Amino acid sequence: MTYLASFFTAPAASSGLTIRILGTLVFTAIAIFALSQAPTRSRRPIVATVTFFAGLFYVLFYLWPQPYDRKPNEIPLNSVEAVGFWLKDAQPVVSTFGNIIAGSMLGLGIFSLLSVHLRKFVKKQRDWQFSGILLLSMVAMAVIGYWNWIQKIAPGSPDLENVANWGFPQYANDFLFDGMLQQMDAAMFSIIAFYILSAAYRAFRIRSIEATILLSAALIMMLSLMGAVEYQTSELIRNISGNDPNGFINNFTLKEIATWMRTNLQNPSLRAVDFGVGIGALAMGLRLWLSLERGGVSA
Amino acid sequence: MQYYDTGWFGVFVTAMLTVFILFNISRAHRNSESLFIRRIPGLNAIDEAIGRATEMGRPVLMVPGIGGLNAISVQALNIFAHVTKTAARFSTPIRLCLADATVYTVAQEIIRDVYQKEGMIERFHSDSVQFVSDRQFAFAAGVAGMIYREKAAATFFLGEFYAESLIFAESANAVGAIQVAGTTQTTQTPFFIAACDYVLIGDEYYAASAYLTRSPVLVGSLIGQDWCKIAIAALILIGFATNSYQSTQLTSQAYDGKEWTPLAQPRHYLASETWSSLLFNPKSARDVKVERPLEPEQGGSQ
Amino acid sequence: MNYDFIKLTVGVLATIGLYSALYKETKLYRFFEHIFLGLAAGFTLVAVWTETLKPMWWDQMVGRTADGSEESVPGLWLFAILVPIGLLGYTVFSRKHNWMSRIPIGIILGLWAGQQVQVWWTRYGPQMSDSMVPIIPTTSQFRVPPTDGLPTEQIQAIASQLYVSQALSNIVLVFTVLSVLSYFFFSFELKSRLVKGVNLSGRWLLMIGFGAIFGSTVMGRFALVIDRMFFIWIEWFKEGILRIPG
Amino acid sequence: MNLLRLGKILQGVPRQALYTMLIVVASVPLFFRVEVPNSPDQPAIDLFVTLNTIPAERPVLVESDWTLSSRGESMGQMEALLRIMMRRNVKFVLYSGADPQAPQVARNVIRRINAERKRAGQPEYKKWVDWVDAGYYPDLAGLANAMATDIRRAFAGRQDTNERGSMQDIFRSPVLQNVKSISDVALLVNVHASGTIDILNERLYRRVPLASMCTGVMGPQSMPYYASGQLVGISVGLKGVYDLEQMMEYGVVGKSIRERPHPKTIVSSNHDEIVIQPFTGQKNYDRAARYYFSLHFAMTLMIVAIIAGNIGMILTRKPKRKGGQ
Repeated sequence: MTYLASFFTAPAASSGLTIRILGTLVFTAIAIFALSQAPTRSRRPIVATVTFFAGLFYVLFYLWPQPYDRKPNEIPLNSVEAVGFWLKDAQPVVSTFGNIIAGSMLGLGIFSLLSVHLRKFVKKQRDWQFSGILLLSMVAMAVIGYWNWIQKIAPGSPDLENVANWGFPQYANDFLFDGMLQQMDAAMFSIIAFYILSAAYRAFRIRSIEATILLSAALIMMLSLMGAVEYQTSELIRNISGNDPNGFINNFTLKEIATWMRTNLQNPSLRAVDFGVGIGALAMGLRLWLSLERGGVSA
Repeated sequence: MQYYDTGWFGVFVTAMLTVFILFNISRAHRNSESLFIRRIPGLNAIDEAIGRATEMGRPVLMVPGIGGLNAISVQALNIFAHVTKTAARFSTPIRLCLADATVYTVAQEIIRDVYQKEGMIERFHSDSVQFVSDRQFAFAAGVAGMIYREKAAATFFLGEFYAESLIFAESANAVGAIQVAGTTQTTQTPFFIAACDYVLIGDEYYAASAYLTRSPVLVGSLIGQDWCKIAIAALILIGFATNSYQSTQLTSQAYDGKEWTPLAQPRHYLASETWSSLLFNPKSARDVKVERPLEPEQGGSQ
Repeated sequence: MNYDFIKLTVGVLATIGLYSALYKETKLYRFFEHIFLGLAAGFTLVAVWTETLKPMWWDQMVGRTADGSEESVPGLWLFAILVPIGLLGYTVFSRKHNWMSRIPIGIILGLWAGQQVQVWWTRYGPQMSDSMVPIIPTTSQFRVPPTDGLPTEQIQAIASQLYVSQALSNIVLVFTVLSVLSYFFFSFELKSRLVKGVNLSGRWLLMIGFGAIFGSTVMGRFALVIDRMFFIWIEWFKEGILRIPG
Repeated sequence: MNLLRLGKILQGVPRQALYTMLIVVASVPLFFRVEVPNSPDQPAIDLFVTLNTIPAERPVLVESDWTLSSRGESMGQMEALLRIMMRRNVKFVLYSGADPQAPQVARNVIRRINAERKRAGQPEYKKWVDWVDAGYYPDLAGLANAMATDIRRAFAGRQDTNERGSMQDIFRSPVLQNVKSISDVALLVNVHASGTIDILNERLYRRVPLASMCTGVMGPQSMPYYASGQLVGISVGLKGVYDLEQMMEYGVVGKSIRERPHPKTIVSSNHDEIVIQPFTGQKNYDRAARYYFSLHFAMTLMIVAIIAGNIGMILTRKPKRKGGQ
């Protein structure tokens, strides 16, 4: 961030930094308190303004002409470039805001989870034992996870990439995470294969024109993906055409058909859908940015 | 950077689309009656589904996808607010399962709001809106389990879905629920089509709230979106007309993405040499050199 | 019984436990489901600090002092404002101040909305220009001649021609894009039979696209279940229990 | 009447029965090794050719965005990618923008391939000297934007253990020392199971050649980028991996080349005068070759099930048929 106004920064581990940070916290606290006293009618405008400025950054970032060939610690030639420099330098910083704020709101989710399962467990409601198991494994994973992490970042700790240096927390973490969590992920993911089978069996009936189209397209794709089938059919066709590379029939190997379908039917149709979706997102983005949706979420 | 990257044309088109949308929104404010929206089958099914759930006295289950907080999940919640309103009137229990804490926050507020407005806040349980997990397949396992145990009678899967879409759809199918689904992820739509009763395809998803609420802003925006799509179609038509013409012409120069070099004998234009292609993929400015003073060393911040 | 084998075995048990839902929702499934949810939540609690807040917020805020190969990095004290803003979200449970939870929400949505404007063209511009294909053949030959063994300039010349077959394909391509696009017009009544026809064909072409996706996705999904079976039968059963190298 | 009963049966196969069949057909073939005949797709050929023709002195960025949940496809992709790069001695940077676990999963694969090289008597691919580990980036969009602006700033502050075992900035490593901007990078390969390639395309298109190695699911979503030239090559799912393994085994030649290194050598219709020799006598066929055989049985089951269901429906169809839904 060479050009980012150095006003916002202070040398690490300096008292100046600590004071500024604490000052900011105090200021924020006061501001929040003041905000909480805001009269009802001014609330919507407040939220709308905040939203607008958050969005404004990226819009400027897109519209403001930015210097192309720019090397570190160069000084802008004029004010236009100065803004461009600033936007570009600020972008990596701003792009983390969303994650940070979302991260600090995660507790809400955990709170919901706890409130549901603690109640079940304490009031011995249906399946309370399972809620107990959930809470238990949650605590275990969290404790082990932090224990392991603290050991990892501790100064002068041995290279924990190397299994030889592992202690209990590493093994426990590896067991819970690699041994169980990841495996359960894989299991749940692969379960989809079974559902795909039953769904296709149930739905792919030549009931209507649409269903028939869907079915035939899917069949062609599947067959073209079965290397053996694809290979045999093209062999067959090559024989029919008498190994003549110009043979017209060569256009009708499974792969040719599949590729043709993909390039001239699948990609374009999906592209068209995506145009619509993209426009929809753009429109919704504008509505949210400018807080146009009354009673909606944005404000 | 951007102008060198996209040329003026990209900025121009984006601006044009923006104007179309905003203009139509303001237009709709003035007269919202005369505006027409075509029927969207999936949405007429919503009330039917809730009605069925009421008869069976079983809950309505809703999932706004596993994406973070963005227009897609907001859109889903707007639709779910409508669903909840109907459900609340029939006093049908609802289950709203969330995979993101920020979306949970919004959902919590919207849904409580709905019950409040309907004057039956006592029917709003803390189980009605719950955060399940922010880990894709843990979420899938949790929601599937809930569908099985609570024997949901109607399920709504609207939002950003990925691989887990089929887990939900088939579990719901196994307990015989009516399913309304819609996603902006084209890669998942086919599975919803295969397993669900009603599916919102593509930006029918974005049209939904306009269709349900008929609020001028949404309807106007929807019309604006149509204008944008027409504009895109027009651009494509123009480009393909000029290309068709130009590809029949001969050129004596070849374009390598930077500059034109003379050819031994003339040939037809390549796709990369047509006007439209040059307009859409402007000359890369890698060879532009700017001389600027250097700032003294020290004190670069982060 | 070494550690790796125990770990493997637990993985297999977990897999079977979750698979049991395929038969019906049993206590076994419920057991593993809740372990799964618990572990996931626990992990999130760890990751939110170690992967998000620490590197993206704390480290940026406090900066870094110089050490050996690394020069120091000053701290961005302004970052101190961010987490309190996030904490405003917790007012959602308060009757009186819940509106304040919309401030962090507004910021997140605002940032997202702004990005839409930023990325629209880079994402869709090339898609548009790629749909602008020529349809007037420049030669009467039907299909592209095979170019095996030809010198480069001849191949170039062939590439610059538009053959009848290509022209036909391109017509299909453009028609597909436009008709599918037309299917998503919401604000017109479809009166003329032509428009109706285009619209309907748009929907059918869409179905071809979806069918094709379904077909090509099947491979991916089956690959995963095959991999699970490999994990159970080869890695665990054959190599783990029978001790036969795969 | 009998036909009617048959039809009812064919239409009403209980889902549990289908599931059991799938388990069987997915498991049994795993115990056999068969080379399935196959002809690689052009996108995969383009990827293979690119990987084999990029200058070995310029590094490759490998963005590994997959975890064990998609290991069935992505692990094969990763293995193939690493084998090709290591055999060509292409230096690479490993990082991830999708999941905190992705780097660890990728490291494990690298460790395994290295062990395999040791067994085959080839030199080990050394960390720091041949590849560096840039770890996980929680905000891919930000990273991609930063890369486009200034790659040294994008990866700033990332350290890795050098050959003397002390931590150093990765830009001091032999891999990255000559990289001043993104244009000094030969290629960015994204091994992904989610939509990360969209983010990369939006921000890095035309700044660095992009290639995708994705799961079958992401295929349709990524393929348009290949069609519109935003990707130099793409390998989709298990078939893609098998294509790569086959090309490693038999090599690839351009369409104007007459003599082939091997009778089964693959011909690329997008290239004229290239010859890519096969990696003869090395471990080319691996995971994909094995899974691909099972895959055929699973697919067959699927197709048979669909056909059976339709036959059943036709058999039980009432004389007066009702229209579509």
